[in-house]
Amino acid sequence: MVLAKKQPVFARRLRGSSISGEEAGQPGYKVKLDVFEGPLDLLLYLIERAEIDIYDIPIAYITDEYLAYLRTIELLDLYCAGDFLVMASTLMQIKARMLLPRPPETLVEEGEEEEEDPRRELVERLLEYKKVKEAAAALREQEEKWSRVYYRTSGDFPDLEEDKPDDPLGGEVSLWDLIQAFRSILESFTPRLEVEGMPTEHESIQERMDAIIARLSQSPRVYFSTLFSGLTTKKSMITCFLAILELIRMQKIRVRQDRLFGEIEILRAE
Amino acid sequence: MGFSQVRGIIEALVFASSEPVRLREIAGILGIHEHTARDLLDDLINEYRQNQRGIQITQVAGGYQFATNPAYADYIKKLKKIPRQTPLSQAALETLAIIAYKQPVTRAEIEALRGVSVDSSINTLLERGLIEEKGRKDGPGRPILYATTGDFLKYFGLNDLSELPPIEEWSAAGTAIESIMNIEH
Amino acid sequence: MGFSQVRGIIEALVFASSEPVRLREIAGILGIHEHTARDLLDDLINEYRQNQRGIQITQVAGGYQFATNPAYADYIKKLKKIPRQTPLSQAALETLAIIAYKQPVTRAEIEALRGVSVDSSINTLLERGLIEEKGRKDGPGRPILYATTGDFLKYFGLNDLSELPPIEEWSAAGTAIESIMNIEH
Repeated sequence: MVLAKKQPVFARRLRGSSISGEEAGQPGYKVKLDVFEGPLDLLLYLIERAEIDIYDIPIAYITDEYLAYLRTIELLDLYCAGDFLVMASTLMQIKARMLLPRPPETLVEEGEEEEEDPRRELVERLLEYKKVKEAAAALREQEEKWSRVYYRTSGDFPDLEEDKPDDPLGGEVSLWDLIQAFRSILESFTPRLEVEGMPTEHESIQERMDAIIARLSQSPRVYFSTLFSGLTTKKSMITCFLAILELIRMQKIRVRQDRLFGEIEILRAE
Repeated sequence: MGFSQVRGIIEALVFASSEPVRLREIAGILGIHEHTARDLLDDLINEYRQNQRGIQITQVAGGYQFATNPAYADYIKKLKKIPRQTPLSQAALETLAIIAYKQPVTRAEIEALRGVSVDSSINTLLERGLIEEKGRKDGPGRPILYATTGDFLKYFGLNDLSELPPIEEWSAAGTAIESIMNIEH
Repeated sequence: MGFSQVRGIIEALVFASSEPVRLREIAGILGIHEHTARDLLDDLINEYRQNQRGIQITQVAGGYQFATNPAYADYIKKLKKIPRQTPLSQAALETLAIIAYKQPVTRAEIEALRGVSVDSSINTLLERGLIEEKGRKDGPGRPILYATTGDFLKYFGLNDLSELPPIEEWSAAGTAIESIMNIEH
């Protein structure tokens, strides 16, 4: 598959993310992920995923997809920079301009410049950002190669670091992929009627994390989707997803996807 | 002073320096021509390349330095006292890529290209010594210009900036930055 | 895993470690017996001793470490940046021990005790200012007498020579001096 080869370039890493707020599971718990590389990154991901021609973006479709992602992020109460909202309004503006009736070609006088495509600026920015990602990928390769080379120790090394796997996502699954997978699970989910007055299970993120770890100690890998089976409320599903994100951040689990859009697997970190 | 002695001195100099040693410095200390020093170094480099040796002399950041053979990295990682470096985050890497290819460049220019605020990645990169402030740009607010350092070259195993992996058409991007900046403001 | 590869890995381990690597650690990482590791190391050490090489593997503080050839110390001093003084080699240390305990002493007397030529150790020690010439001995050839300096006391943190650790055998002297040195660094 053509896109499969490009996938590692879009691999996101959960390094650098951090938890703010009270202890996991407590009210007000928030996960702050610095891994969203920004609105351009999300747009490029969506374009690549849908195999869309970057020079002819179906703006209505991409706007809907973009907003759907933002809603999921919002639902998860993840920290999301204001830049994402600026882009959302830009997309909606372009969409509105695209809907305006274009003057019939016969009315365009010769020599008069054709009206500019409202998407032009956006496409230019996306193309530029694509090159940024290309350059970053090239540097990443170089970094990986040279991380295997040790110079003589003479104080020019930074502090001793704990031994940790370099790439919790296995270089294959991006955070966008995870959110996408979570979205489709949520969409296919029919909430059971919650009887009023019945005590509902309020599992904390910590409890769910323990449950996932316990499950992985029985079988070394499970499908992402099966971690959600048996959950009866939307709230518990969100708790489960946040628990997965937190375990990735803590590098206790790894996420893998054998082929593009295939089933996402969760593995125990070594 | 015999041949093998001069060679030995060069080997000692490359080893003793904490920074990559420049050819000029080696030649100066030994009182020999730079091209003679280069020949001797090339010879030494080749010798270390043979027989699956554990160490090698690499040409990095404009100088020469000893480093381990990457083939043995997995064993070295098992050493108790070994400094480990965390890889850069994707955000920091993207910011660094822009600085590397477009230097000197301002914060606003980087933000225009990445579409997000880059305060924390710039701080990370400054702390790790991979970038530095390089004067100020003429114009409103006289913003700080950022450029890569010698440690940047060492970190990525580059001898100089011309060895950066080629990125298609990015040379023309200077104008693109300008136009994006205009959109932004 | 072939012989030259194991050797290469040992070379890389000794180089990369920030502290002298112990035999046990090397053997553990490679999954070989300590005596096998020792044989391979001895072999490697001998190889570096040949041909006036610039670097060598020395046994210090109960482990193995790379260091420059002391014969080239003058050249190394000319480098702009030296991170820190390389530790004294085992050979230099033993020579220094003999001078410290037997001063004033001639080169021939030291060689008789150590059983090897001590030219390079004496040069290193003179260059580092740890010993000095102290007149000549009466007798045939009137050989130079060597004694320790005030810097020697400072380097080892001694008030005067009477504070030198008591020793029974000469082989113990090197170890005694080495142990004082380790306290210092």
